[in-house]
Amino acid sequence: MFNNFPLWPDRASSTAGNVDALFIFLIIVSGMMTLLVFTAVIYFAARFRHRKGVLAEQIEGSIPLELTWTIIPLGVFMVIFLWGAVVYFNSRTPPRDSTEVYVVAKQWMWKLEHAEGQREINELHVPVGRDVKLIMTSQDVIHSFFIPAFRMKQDVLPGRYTVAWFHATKPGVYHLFCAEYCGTQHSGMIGDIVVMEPSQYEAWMSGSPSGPLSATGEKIFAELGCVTCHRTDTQGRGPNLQGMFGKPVQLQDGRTITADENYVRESILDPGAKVVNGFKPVMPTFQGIVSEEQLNALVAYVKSLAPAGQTGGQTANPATIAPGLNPAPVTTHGSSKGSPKGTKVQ
Amino acid sequence: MAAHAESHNPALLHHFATEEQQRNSASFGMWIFLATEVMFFGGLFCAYLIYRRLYFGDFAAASKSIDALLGGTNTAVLICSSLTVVLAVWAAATARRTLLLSSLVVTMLLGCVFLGIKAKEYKDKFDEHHVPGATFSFEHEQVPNAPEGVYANPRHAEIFFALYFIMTGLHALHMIIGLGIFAWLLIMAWRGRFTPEYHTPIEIGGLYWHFVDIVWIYLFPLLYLIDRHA
Amino acid sequence: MSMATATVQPVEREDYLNKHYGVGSWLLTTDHKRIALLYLISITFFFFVGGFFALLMRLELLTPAGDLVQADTYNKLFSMHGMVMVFFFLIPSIPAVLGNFLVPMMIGAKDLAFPKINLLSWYLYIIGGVMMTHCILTGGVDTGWTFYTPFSTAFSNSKVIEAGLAIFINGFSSILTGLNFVVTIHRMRAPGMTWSRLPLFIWAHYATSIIQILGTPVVAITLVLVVAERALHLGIFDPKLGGDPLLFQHLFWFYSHPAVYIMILPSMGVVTEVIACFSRKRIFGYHFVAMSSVAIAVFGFLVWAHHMFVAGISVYAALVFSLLSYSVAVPSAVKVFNWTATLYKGSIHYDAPMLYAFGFLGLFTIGGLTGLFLAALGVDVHVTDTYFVIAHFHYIMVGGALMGYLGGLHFWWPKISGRLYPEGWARLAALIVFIGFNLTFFPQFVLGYLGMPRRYYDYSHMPEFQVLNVLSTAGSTILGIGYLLPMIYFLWSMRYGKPAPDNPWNAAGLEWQTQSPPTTFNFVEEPVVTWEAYNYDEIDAGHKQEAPVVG
Amino acid sequence: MSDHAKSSPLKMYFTIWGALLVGTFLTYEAAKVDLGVFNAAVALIIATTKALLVALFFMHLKGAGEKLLKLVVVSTIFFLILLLGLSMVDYSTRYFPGHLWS
Repeated sequence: MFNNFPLWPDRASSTAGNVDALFIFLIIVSGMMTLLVFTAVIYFAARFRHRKGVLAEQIEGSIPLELTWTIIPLGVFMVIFLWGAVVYFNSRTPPRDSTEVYVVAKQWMWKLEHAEGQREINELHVPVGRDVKLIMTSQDVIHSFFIPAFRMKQDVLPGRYTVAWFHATKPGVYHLFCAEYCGTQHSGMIGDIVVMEPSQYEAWMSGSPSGPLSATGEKIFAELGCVTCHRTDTQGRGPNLQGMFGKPVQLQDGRTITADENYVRESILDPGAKVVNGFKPVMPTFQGIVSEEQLNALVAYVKSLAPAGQTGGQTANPATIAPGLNPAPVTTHGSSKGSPKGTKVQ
Repeated sequence: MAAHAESHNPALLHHFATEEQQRNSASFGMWIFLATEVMFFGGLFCAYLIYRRLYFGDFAAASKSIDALLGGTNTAVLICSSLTVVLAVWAAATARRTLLLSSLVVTMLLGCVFLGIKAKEYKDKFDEHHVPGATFSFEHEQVPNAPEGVYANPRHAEIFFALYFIMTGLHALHMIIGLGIFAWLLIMAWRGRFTPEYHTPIEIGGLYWHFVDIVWIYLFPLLYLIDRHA
Repeated sequence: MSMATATVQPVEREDYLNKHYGVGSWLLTTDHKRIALLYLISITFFFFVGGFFALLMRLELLTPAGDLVQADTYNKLFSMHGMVMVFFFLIPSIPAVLGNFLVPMMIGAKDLAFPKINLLSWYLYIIGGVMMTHCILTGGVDTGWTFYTPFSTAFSNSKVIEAGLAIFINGFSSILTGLNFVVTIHRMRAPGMTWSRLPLFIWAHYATSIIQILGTPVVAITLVLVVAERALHLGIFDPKLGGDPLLFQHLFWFYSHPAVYIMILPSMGVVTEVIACFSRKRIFGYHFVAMSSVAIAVFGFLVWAHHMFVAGISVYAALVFSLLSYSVAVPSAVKVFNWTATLYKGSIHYDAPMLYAFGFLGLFTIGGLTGLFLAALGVDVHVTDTYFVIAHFHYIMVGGALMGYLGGLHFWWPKISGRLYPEGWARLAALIVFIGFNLTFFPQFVLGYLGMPRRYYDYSHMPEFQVLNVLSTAGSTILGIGYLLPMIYFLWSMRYGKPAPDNPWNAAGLEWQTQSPPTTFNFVEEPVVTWEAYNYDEIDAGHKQEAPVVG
Repeated sequence: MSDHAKSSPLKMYFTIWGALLVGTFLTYEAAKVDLGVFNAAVALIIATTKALLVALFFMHLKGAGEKLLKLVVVSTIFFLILLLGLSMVDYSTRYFPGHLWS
C-alpha cells in the first residue's frame, strides 16, 4: 500500500538502526511534551473561558514550578545530547580495514573509484556486510554525499578530503543524493547505491579489467619522477614513503602530525606547507599538474606502501567478510551491474 | 526627571524631557554604535586570526614586506590626534574657544598625515605587485626564521594582503568619515555653537575618533609585526 | 469585550494620521508611528513578493518532473524567496512595524530617542529593497539565501553582488532600529516605569535589539568579503586560492542563527501581551519570561555551528555546539510553560488576536521540539539539508513569527488605524492560516526523514515523494488565502470599519491610555506609572489607572 | 565635567599620551626580539593596555557615572571573544592528530 506513499525510509546500514532508535525516542519525548502543552492549553481555554461575573484569579508565579520546568527539560536534553553524540561519533569514525572508495564530486555528477580500480559514475556497487570508507573531494563547489537509507551524509569540499563510511546490511538499490545546493542541476546530481551479496559483488568486480588504484598511482608516481627523490632508502632528497602512512611525522617547525590522506594531498599540492624534519623544501608543487583522480591514485599508492593492516585498502579479504547483519533475501536487481536508473527497490 | 525642564535651549529636542536625558541618550547611542563597529571589524579579525594560524609562515613573510616604520609612525600620529581630540572636548567644556578651534584643526591635520602615510604605503605595495588581483606576485619570498629556501606560498600571502587591504582600507574609510565629522564640528565651533552646557557633538565625535584609534592600535601589531625578529 | 466603547467621541480629533497631509508629510516624518506605517506598507509588499515565489515553488513540486519552470528559474525562486522573506520581511516585521509604533508608547515616551535615525533606517531599508527588487527584475540571484562559497563567489552566474549589497545596506537599517530601541528603553522610560514594570513586549524587543546590534555587523562584513571575493578573486573563501569555505559558513551563521531569534523574540513579546489581555491575568512568572528573552538572545550566539555538523567541521567542535544548542532550548521551553500557566484560572476570551496566540503556541511548540532533533548530532546528520529542516524552521519563522505578527497586528489595529477590523472574518482567517500552515509543512517533516533533499526542483527519480508534496502544495494554497484575507479586511476596515474606542480590549499598558489613533507625541503630559504591568485585577475590579488620557 | 576636573585632566591627558607613545615604541622594539610564542602575546598585551588607556581616560569610561557604558563595553568584548573563540574551537581541533583518518 505504501509503495507510493512511504512513511519511513529504508533501513539498510548498521548506522540506520541507531539513528532510527534515537529518532523514535525523540518522537516519543516531543510527542509527550506536545501532548502535555496542547492538553493543558485546550483544557484551560475551555475550562476557564470567560463567564459573566467571574473574574480571573491572579497568580504571580511559582519558583518551584519554574525550577521544575527548567531542570527537567534540561535533564531530558542532556540525555538526547549524549545519545546523539554517541551515534554521531560512531557514524564519523571509520573502522580499520574498511574497503576504500574515492569519490570526486563535480557539477553535477559523482565519480567514484574503488581502491581495486573499478570506476563508476553516479552509481556505486558495494557488497553487503562490509565496512566501506569514502574518501571524498570536490572539483568545484561544495556538494554533499547523502544516502538516506544509510542515514549517512557528509559534505564534499573542494581543496581537501572529507571522509564518511557505512556498513550496508541489506541488498538492494538505494538513492544517492547531493544534499548541498550546488547550482543548476543540483537535483540531477543523484545516483544509485547498489548493495550486493558478496558473491555477486565478487562477480561484478572481476568483470573489470583495470588494476587496483594504487597500481595506477604507482605508475603516475614513476611518470612524474617522484621516485628520484622519494627513494626506498634513506639517501633520497625527500622522505622515504615506505610505511609512512598513518604514522606520526615530525615536522620542521617542531610539530608532530599524523600522515593521513589530507596530509599526503597537501604535501603534493603545497609541499612547502608541512616539511618533514631533516629535509629541505625543494619539492615543486603539483598544483594544476595532477587531476583530482590522479591525486587520489597517488594517495592510494602512498597508502599501499604502509604496512599491512594500517590502512585497509587492499587488505580486506572478501572471503572473510561475514554475511550481512540483516540477511534479507536478495531483492530484485541488486546484482545487475548496470541497473537501469529510475527503477528502485523500496 | 522633571516633566517640564526649561525648554529654552534650542538644542533640546521636543521628545526629550531634559538636556541631561538628551545628552545621555546621545552618548549611550554612540557607545552602542561603537559596539556594532567592534563586531564589524570582529568578522575581519576572526578571518585574520584563523588564516594566520593556518598559514603562519606565509603571513610572516608577507607581513615583513610592509614597512613597519611607516606603520609605527602612523600609530604615533593617531595617538597624538587622540590627545588633541581629548583637548578639544576639554576646551569645549571649559569654554576655551582658541584651544577648541586649534585642537580640532590639529586633529584634522594629523588625520590627513595618517592618510598620507597610508597612501605612500599603498603605493609601495602597488609598485611591488603586492595588491591582490591579476598582477599579484609574491614569488620566492623567504619565510622568516625558517631554513634557507623555504618560500612563502604566494596564494596564502595573497590572502594576507587581501585582509591587509580590506582591514586597513576599512579603517582608512573610517578615518575619512571622521575627517568629515570633524570638519562639521569645526564649522559649528567656529560659529560658536558649543557651550560648556552643550557640546555633546564634540564628545560624540571624539568617541568615534578614539575608537578608530583603538582599531589601529590592534591593526598595527597584527598586520605589521608578525615574526619580525631576525 | 466592549466595556470601553462609551468613550468613543463623535467629533473628529486631531491624531497622528490627520495632523498633516501630503506625501511630503509622510516621507519626511520623524513620528515613530508614521514610520511604522511606512514600514508596514513596504514589508507587506515584500511579503507578497516572497509569498508569490513560494507558491510558484510549491506548484513546481506538485509533480515529480521539473515541468513548470526551468532548473535555473527554480533555483532563483527559492533563493529570492529566502532573501526577501528573511531580510526584507521577517527581520523588520514586528520590530520595525509594531515595535516602532509601540515601544515609545508602552514606556511612556513621546518618540524614540533618535527620530531622524529612525527615518534613516526606513530609507536604508527602502534603498536595500529597491536594489533587491532591481536584482529580481533583471535576472535575480541563484545562490540560495545562504550565499555559500565558493558557489556564490566563483560559480554562480547570477547577480550575487547586487543582492549582497542590497542585504548589506538593509542590515544597517536593522542595526539602527535596534540601537534606537536600546537607547529608548534605557533612557526614555516614564517616571515610575521601572524595569520590572515594563511590558514583556519591551523586554522581548530589548533582547532582539541586542542581537541586531551585535550580530548584524558580522553578516554585513561577511557579505562585503563575498562581494570582494567575487569581484577581485582574493581567495579568502575560495579553496582554489587557499581559502576555507567553512570560514564563510562560520561567519554567516554567527549572525544568521541568532537572526532566527530576531524573528521569533518579538513575536513572543506580542503573544505575551495578547495572552495576558485575553485571559485577564498577570503573566505567570513575569521575571522568568523577561529573563528568558535575554537568555535566548545571549545563548543564541553560542550555537551557530549546529548548521554545520556535516559540513566538515571538527567532530569536537560539533560536540561543543550540539551541547550548547540545548542551552537555548531551555528558556524557550520556560516561556511556553509560563504562557500555558497564565491561562490557568484566567477568564479567557476568544477574540481573533487570542486565536492567533493559540496558533502560535501550537506551532511554536512543534517547531521548537523539532529543533531538538536537529541539535541531536546523530539525527542531524540524516535530516540536515532535507525537508525536515525546511519544515522545522518554517514552523518557527512562519508558524511562530508570522502568527505573532498577525496576532499583534489585529490586537493593535484599533490603535494604529482608529478602526475596528471585522471580528468574524478575522477569526476565520486565523483558522484558515492554522489549517493551511499545518497541511503545508507537516508533510515536509515526513518528506525530510524519508530523505528528500531541499532545493530540488525535480524528483522524477523519486516518485514516491509525490503524495506528500501534493499535500504540501494543497496546503500552501489554503495558506495563501489565509494570508490574503487579513490584507483585504484591514484595508476595508480603514474606510468602513467601526471607529475604535481608545481601549477596545480594556487592556493594560500605557499604549491603551492614549487616544485611538494617538496624537503625534502620544501623551499630552508625561505619564507617571504607579502600577505593575498587567494589572488586570485592578482594571477588571473597576479601578481607573491614573495615567492621562488624551482627548 | 565637575569642578575638580578643571585643573587636573590636562596633566592626566598628557601622561596617558606619553604612556601610549611609549607603548607604541615598546611594541615596535619587542617585535624585533625573539620571544618565541610570546611575541604575539606581548604585542597583544601591549595593544590591549593601550586600548584600555584610551577607553578609560580619553573616552572617559572611567569617570562615567553609571555602570551602563561599562556594561556595553564588557558585553561587546564578550561577544567578540565568543566569535573568535568558538570558531577557533573548530579550527584548533579540525586536524587533531589521531582522529577520523587513522
